[in-house]
Amino acid sequence: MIDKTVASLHEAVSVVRDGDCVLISGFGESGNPTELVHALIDHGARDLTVVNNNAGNGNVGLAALLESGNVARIVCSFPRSTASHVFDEMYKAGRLELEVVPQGTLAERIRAAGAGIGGFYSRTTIGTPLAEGKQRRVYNGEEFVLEDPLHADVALIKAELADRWGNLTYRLAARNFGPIMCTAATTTIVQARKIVPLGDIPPEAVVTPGIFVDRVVEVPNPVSEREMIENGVHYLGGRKP
Amino acid sequence: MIDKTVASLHEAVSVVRDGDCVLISGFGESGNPTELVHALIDHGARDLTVVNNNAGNGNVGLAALLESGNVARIVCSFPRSTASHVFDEMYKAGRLELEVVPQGTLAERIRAAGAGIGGFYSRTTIGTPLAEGKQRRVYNGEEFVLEDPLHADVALIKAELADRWGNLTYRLAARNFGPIMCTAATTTIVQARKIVPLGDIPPEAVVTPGIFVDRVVEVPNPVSEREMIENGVHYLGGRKP
Amino acid sequence: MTDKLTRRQVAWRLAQDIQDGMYVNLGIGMPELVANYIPGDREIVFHSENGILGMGPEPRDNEADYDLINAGKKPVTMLPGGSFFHHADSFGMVRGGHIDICVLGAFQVSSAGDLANWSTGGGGVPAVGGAMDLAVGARRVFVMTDHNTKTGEAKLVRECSYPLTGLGVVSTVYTDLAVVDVTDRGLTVREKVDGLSFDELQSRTDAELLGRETCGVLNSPEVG
Amino acid sequence: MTDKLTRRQVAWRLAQDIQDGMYVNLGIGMPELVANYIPGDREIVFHSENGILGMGPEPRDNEADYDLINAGKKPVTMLPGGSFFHHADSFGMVRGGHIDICVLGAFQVSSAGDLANWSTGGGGVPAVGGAMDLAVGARRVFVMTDHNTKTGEAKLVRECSYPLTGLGVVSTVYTDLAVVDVTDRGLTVREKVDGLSFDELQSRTDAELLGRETCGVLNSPEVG
Repeated sequence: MIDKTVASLHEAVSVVRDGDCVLISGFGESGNPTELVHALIDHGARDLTVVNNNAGNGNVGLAALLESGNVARIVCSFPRSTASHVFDEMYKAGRLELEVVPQGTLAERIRAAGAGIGGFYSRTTIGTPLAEGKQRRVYNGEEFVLEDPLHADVALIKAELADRWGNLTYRLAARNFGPIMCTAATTTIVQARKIVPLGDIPPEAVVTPGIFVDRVVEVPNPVSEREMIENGVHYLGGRKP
Repeated sequence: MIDKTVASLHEAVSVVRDGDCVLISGFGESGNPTELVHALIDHGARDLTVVNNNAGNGNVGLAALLESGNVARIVCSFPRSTASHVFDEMYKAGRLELEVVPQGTLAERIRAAGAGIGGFYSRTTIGTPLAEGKQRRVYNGEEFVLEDPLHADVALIKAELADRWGNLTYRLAARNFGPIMCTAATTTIVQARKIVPLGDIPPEAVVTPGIFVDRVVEVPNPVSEREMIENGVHYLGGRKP
Repeated sequence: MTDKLTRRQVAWRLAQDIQDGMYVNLGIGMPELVANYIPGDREIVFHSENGILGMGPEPRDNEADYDLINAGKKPVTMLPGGSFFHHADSFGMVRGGHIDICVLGAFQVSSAGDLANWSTGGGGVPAVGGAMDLAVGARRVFVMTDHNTKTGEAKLVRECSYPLTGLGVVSTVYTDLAVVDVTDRGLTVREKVDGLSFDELQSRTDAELLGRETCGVLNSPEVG
Repeated sequence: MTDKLTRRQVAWRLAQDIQDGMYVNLGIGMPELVANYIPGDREIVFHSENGILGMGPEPRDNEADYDLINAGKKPVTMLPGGSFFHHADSFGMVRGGHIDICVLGAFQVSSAGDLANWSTGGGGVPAVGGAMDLAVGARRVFVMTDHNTKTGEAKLVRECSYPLTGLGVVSTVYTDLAVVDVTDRGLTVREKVDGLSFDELQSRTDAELLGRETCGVLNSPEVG
């Protein structure tokens, strides 16, 4: 029998190892797997590469993961924000390697990894400093640059509904990076607001088929990073339970 | 106001011109826009390139379009079937040019065209005659071949529900090539079983966003090619109304 | 000193050039104002690159849902006919040429339509977001900007000195002084504010301006 | 003459090697038989490349729905937990290495695991379908085939003479005479039918066979 549900956040992230590349879903406040990220801090794997559209806010979630010192490198499209002080300080202090990738290229590189594509050509970055050193192709009179797939060891994903096969739906625009990140990691770990019986999600409504998912943990009332930041929460990490 | 609905099949396909490349959705019996294909025969545009997974069955739909003599070239993955006699005879007589593309490569080339990708690398065909002449890339120790996007002038698509913005859903596995073909054509023409009021399709349930769709015609009771073939129907084409 | 347009007036003027039925992406910040001034008889579908088509107006305060935000991470609403999709599909729309108009801000626009809007090239944290994708992907890129920087420097320049976002991508620039089209011959003034001479406009501009004989008056009503 | 297995017995034997929880694609034709012989305590998710995960058994005649067909274009049913997706996503699953096992037929399999199953190289209409995608994409390719052609020619060969479907892609071959693993050293017999000597099996095989000392008995019950 297939049962991808696990009982605890701790168990869910226990597979993460030192040196892993970790995809983290979310855009702004929507779709961040904050509980999984906090569990990863507690788990303590070090020397991580993390991939997210941004670089964290306040001192919670991804920002807290950076602050834990367990991240060596971050790949993102837009690390700056009004509350990205953790990233800003670490980057300026040279304690964090940064790879800036245009948002669409980032998404397509993740999708390519999941779909067995060994590179693709995009017009994005042509004429810009970010195209330097990239292989070119002219097709149909237009110039393109070669981009590599972005494979990961682990993906941490926030979803709305899940079932024991790992089928997922997402809430509103919280879908963002979730479906593609699920496909691109060796182990995909999901926190879902609700785990429903198999068959409750109609086959037409499944957004991420369970084939891309390895572990699902139910987090019925996920925290709001925005509210935590407003309330001055500083996640320092707990101990392994 | 946006209203992509058109009143007749004839009006829907009137945009097709001689020499166009036409994507036709469907796989086996599911998802074939048979009424649109018949309207295209009546419309009479010549020297077409058609793209479909297969090459038609019996003397209806795509097979009838081939038989009309209006197709110069077909791109597909599997032209052979027990009822592909129209294709078989024309191909053997040298009256039809054939490009055989592996099914996954065909799908990905269509998707690439819609997504602004100027080529991608795939391991599919490595070591086979279909890789001959293709540019290579070694990535991560594995060999890949370069595949081009497959752009089209027109796509003929069968959907289940549509609204006036062109948002679409598909029925069961009839989804197959529909969503990607909608993205890859200059003009996407859809026959939907039912046109519903705007807002009836929940935003999470939209499979093809209307941005990819240009014309929608309602065909409430689409024919079954299988039943037509069983009944010996031979579509010879009518006149323009 | 000639009256410049307010930012809201620039947004109003730009909005008049968005035709009924278009798919439009509004960049973060000043471009977001454009949504307020679409003529009432036009139905526009707004795209947000995080995965939304059919965005409606801001929600009332107590109805904000932070799973429904735009690219600027502000709460929005959905219109009937809207849809959600993932990031790869969303940027497929962008790169694939399905977005009719993208409105972006700019540090500099060159005579050839080159756009620089993501970095002033100094130190600091590099951050690009979706600007480069939108710049190459949208069928037309409208730039909305002050004509000059706060310190008086020209933003319409012969060559961009800042790192580029995209090469030859800009169609039209809407400033507080003029509407300027990027044409094969260079920057052509379509409209300028009343009372501003062509020479004065040129003096505020580094790039050579064309259209001295043909340009009209840039009218924009008082808008709130 | 030793008793060969029936096709159903080969399907049964292969089915025993599919582990609980695996994602499996069954090729068109003979491989489809495998679904009937999965041990009852194993939950397998069947993939069909036209865009289905979670296929169930054939429908009863009056319940066939031709919008719900498998890659062989035959009506199927859906199990709870199934899902639909488009062709690019479906082959993304395939190429991306998400399918645990694909079962294919073959004209020839070489000592190196090369597979030829789409063309005998003569005239006729070329047709490839999804075989090349499945061959390179599935984590393991199981081949299900008669050991010899109807005219007695070997299908396990030193080098394929027919055009290849994939290079070094086959993991294991299940024939009516033997189960043969493709290993770094070559084709290694894991099991052969009772009463068939290793020499007899080798004489029916073009490729050199290994495993003379270690191979076991290929048992498959009478199955209907």
